[in-house]
Amino acid sequence: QDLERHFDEIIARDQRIEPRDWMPDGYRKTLVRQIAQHAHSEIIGMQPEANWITRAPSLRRKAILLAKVQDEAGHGLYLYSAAETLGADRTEMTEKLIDSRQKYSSIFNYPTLNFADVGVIGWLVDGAAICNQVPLCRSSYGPYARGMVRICKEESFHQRQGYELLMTMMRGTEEQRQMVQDATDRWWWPSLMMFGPPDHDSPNTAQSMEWKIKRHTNDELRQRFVDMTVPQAEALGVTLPDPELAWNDERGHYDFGEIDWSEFKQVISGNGPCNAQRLAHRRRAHEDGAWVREAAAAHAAKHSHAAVS
Amino acid sequence: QDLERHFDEIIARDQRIEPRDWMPDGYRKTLVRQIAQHAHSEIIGMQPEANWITRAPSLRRKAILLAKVQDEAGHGLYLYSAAETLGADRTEMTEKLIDSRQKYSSIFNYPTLNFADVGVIGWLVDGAAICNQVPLCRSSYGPYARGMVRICKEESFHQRQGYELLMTMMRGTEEQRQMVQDATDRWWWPSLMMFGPPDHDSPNTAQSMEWKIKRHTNDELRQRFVDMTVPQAEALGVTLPDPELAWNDERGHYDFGEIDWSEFKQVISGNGPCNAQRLAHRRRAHEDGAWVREAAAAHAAKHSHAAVS
Amino acid sequence: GADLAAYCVMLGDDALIMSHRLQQWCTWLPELEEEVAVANIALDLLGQARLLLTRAGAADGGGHGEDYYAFFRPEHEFRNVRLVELENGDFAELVTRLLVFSTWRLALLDRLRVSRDPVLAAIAAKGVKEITYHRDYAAQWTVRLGDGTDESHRRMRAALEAVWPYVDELFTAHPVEQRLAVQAAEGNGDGARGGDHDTAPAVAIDPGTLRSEFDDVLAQVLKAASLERPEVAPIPGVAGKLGRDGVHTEAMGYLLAEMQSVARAHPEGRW
Amino acid sequence: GADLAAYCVMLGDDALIMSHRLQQWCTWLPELEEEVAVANIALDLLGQARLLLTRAGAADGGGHGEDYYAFFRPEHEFRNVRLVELENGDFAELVTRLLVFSTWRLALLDRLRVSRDPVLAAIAAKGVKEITYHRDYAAQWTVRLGDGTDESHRRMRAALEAVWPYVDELFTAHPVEQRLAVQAAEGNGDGARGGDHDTAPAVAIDPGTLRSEFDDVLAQVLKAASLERPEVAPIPGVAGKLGRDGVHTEAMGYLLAEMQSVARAHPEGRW
Repeated sequence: QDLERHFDEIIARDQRIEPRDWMPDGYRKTLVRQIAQHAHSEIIGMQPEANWITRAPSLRRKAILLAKVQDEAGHGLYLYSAAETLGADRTEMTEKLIDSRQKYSSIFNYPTLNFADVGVIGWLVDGAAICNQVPLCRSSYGPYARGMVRICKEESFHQRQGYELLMTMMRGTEEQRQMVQDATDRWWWPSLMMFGPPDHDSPNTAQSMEWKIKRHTNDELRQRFVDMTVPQAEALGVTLPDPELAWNDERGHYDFGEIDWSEFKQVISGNGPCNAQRLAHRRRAHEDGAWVREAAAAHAAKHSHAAVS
Repeated sequence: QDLERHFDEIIARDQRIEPRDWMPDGYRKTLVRQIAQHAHSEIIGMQPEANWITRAPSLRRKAILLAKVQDEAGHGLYLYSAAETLGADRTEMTEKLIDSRQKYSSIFNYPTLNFADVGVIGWLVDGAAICNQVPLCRSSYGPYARGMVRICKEESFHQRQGYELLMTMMRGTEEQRQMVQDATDRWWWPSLMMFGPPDHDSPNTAQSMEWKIKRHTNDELRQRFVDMTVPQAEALGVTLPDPELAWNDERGHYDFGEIDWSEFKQVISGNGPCNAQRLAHRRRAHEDGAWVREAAAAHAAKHSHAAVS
Repeated sequence: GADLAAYCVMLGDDALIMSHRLQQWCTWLPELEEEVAVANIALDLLGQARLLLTRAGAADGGGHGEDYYAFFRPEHEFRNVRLVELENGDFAELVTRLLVFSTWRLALLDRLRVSRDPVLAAIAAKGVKEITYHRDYAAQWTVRLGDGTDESHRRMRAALEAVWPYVDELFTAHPVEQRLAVQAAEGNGDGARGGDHDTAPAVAIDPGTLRSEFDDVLAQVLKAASLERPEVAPIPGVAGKLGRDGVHTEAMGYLLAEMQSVARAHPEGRW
Repeated sequence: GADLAAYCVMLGDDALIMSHRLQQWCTWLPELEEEVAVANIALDLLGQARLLLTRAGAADGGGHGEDYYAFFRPEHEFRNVRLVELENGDFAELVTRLLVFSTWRLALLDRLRVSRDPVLAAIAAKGVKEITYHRDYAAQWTVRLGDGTDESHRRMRAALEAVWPYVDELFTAHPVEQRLAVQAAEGNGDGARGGDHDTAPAVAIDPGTLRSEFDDVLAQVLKAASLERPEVAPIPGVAGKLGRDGVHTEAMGYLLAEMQSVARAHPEGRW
């Protein structure tokens, strides 16, 4: 109870919980789940973008894209490490991912169908991720909060690069402008779904906010994203695929149309356009690599024996 | 000895030996080896051409090419059947092929590097094959001779189609003309090597001619091919890559330069540009298909049991 | 008009892309007999694609030939169902996909033989003979593999699970199909409700009407093969858009990059 | 001049195509650490390719930028060695190919740091640091896998047998390389035979001079990995023509079709 009071005080004072500190089981479990999901999202999120590395139409864009996908692998590593400070095991988390026992962000269950998707993912998907993640830099759990600082910095960079690609394409040919519009049409609604279900349908939000794992509700963050994005779309010259999108002077926010929550639930529950493909890909990569990991372990074991003897 | 005299008489009278007839062991072995090699050549020969089916630049050419490769599979089937009339077994022959215990025509150990290769293979490689094979229609072994009649007919058709493709390409862009010339440069000398070593270096020719398995020497056939092809190259507008090529009024034939027999020997002995690739491809296809063949056999066995009981 | 052209493109693209996936099997099949048979099926489908895309060009009036459609369209203008573009798997996957595809297409072409468009009707009549053979070929192998070894049975089950999520899309009518499927009745029904006119043929078929025939055939074949229809959810499109809308899978871009590479490198070329 | 441009294209294409094959590994590697490392190597090589192709464009004087070289040349104008274009195998093949490639390229770039072309010298100096890391990475994995499990040892042996036939080509000088490697001595040697002038640097390196260093490094690494140098014959070119002459393997056409597909679909595009 002393421990629990100490924990509560740290939270109340907006200080950080560190790995060695006592924490309630629920806090630990919630965090492990959240960080693991976040790590998985980085790893699965590599796939839709990596899909275009070999076909990037300029060497500069190829380098930018490759570096971005590499950063995502780095973020995954970071986040798995942060989860490990809470007692989770990377191999186990990977197995939970490929057995569908842990989730990843649903946004990556949509296909990338033209090169503008790379830019739109940077603009909208990374943009939404940043809205979600900036508050996490003040998460009460130290390793996660520090990881998020670095991750957010890199994601802002990716977002600007994505937007810049789209700007460039909009100054190109008519076909290129159509590619940007087409990609925007496909990614807009799924991006809004990235903030999760509406508040009235989000049971875990209250506890997470109390623990200061989460700082804003889903709907607050979603509104922030819409308000930020609409002027960017105008500057770009694309139309967001929502006829109800309009500035509301009274609210001081943009109104927007109803999200198709049935689609959201389908994708979350495994029936999106690419769920099966993404998991099969990750599973196959993991299985194909088993002999390599075994060999590395065997070599390390021999080596440490040799060092001891 | 009666049997042997009977056999010799049939050969002398230019009649056909049939599967049920007695024949000397050497005759049988020589024929099996030759027919198996011929069958293997059809099968391996599918690879360099199939390499361009999915990339053929017009649907008409795609259909022509696909039909041609299909014909080659058909020829392979035919020839394996002819070998089976001599007691050989198709599975065994396939295993001998992928274990490098039986050969196939060396010409297929060169890569196909642009779409004009498809035309040049038709023109030169099929052209040379026809020169080699037309006399085989009079082979003393009946099933082989009859098979060759059909095969030669189809190959002439392929040769005309190849030549027609080249003619069309030569009327196209400058780049297309360069493709045709480039392909001609690469395939000319290997085509001349298709007739085998020079007569003074071809130990089996005498016996094969005596048995009327073979009707002309390698050098005779090679000269016939050169004489036939030079005017075709002129009509096409390509240069054959041999500065010594010139009409010899005295001989009534074209003279041509020295073939690089060291290259020939290298390719024959397994060290051509694609030997390893072609065999690995065939081996993998055979191994990948093992479970299918086993399943078909198991199903057939169940089915025949059911019919009996 | 434009609808007829779009419809011919849909059926033509189905055949073209399915043929491409079969072409890729060439030299990789388990037996020479299969090399001959699969090449034959690929050739038949390629032939259907050529006739349909040529018809599309004529109906469209834009003067485009078959090669324009195959080699110079971007991905989002391809209107094939997603089933045909999926990456190749093992031989069980080939057999399963071919069984599904040819059962569906046979039901479709069979009804199109009386299409009000006489060219389409003729193409369908020719196609029915071909696809009947394709379906028999696939059905025979389904039975052999389903009722072969444990290994082949396991592979057939996996193949069914991989292919089945793309089956529902085959029976989802695109607005073009819907319009062409009813237009005859409307066009002819004007005041004339007599027996003959009621059965006047339409240009196209609503694929939804083919489902029960498809289900019956599949049930029969799967039963003979000791296989079961898998319980898997259909794979949705993106915001409801499917292959017929030009929204494909990530496999499609690579397929087209390969198929179009030579033609596009030489846009002025003659072949 | 033209020779310098051609030489930069050769070294640039080696890096570009090797990078492409490593890019294809992205999302398929056995561990996240390897995802980061291999992407890093692919990025380094891509960077080298960009500098070299840009230098080629400047030396050539034709006004071509790096993207022209990558996306708008036909296959026979690519001058990379065939080693880098081969289709990817398993992770052992990646490690083996990278070990061979980086050992060779490190020896090359190390000497090119004093190239008479100052741009090339600067590119080489930067590259040496990068490739040193690549070689270490590959060597470490060679040892781990060679001296890991029976399975990994077997795979490393198979990989060595697959890669080794393309090693000789790395040390075969193309006429352009020969000319640029001696030109300095000739250019400066005119009447002046003093110590300084004899060691005046050339623009290029005759790759034949790198063989013994390569053999030494490989011998050392393979020994530590309990592996042996395989006894396999080199794979010849066509009529003596190799990758440096623009004569490639059948894998190259597919690689370029994919790499160039988007750029060529939008020749007027801005990216």
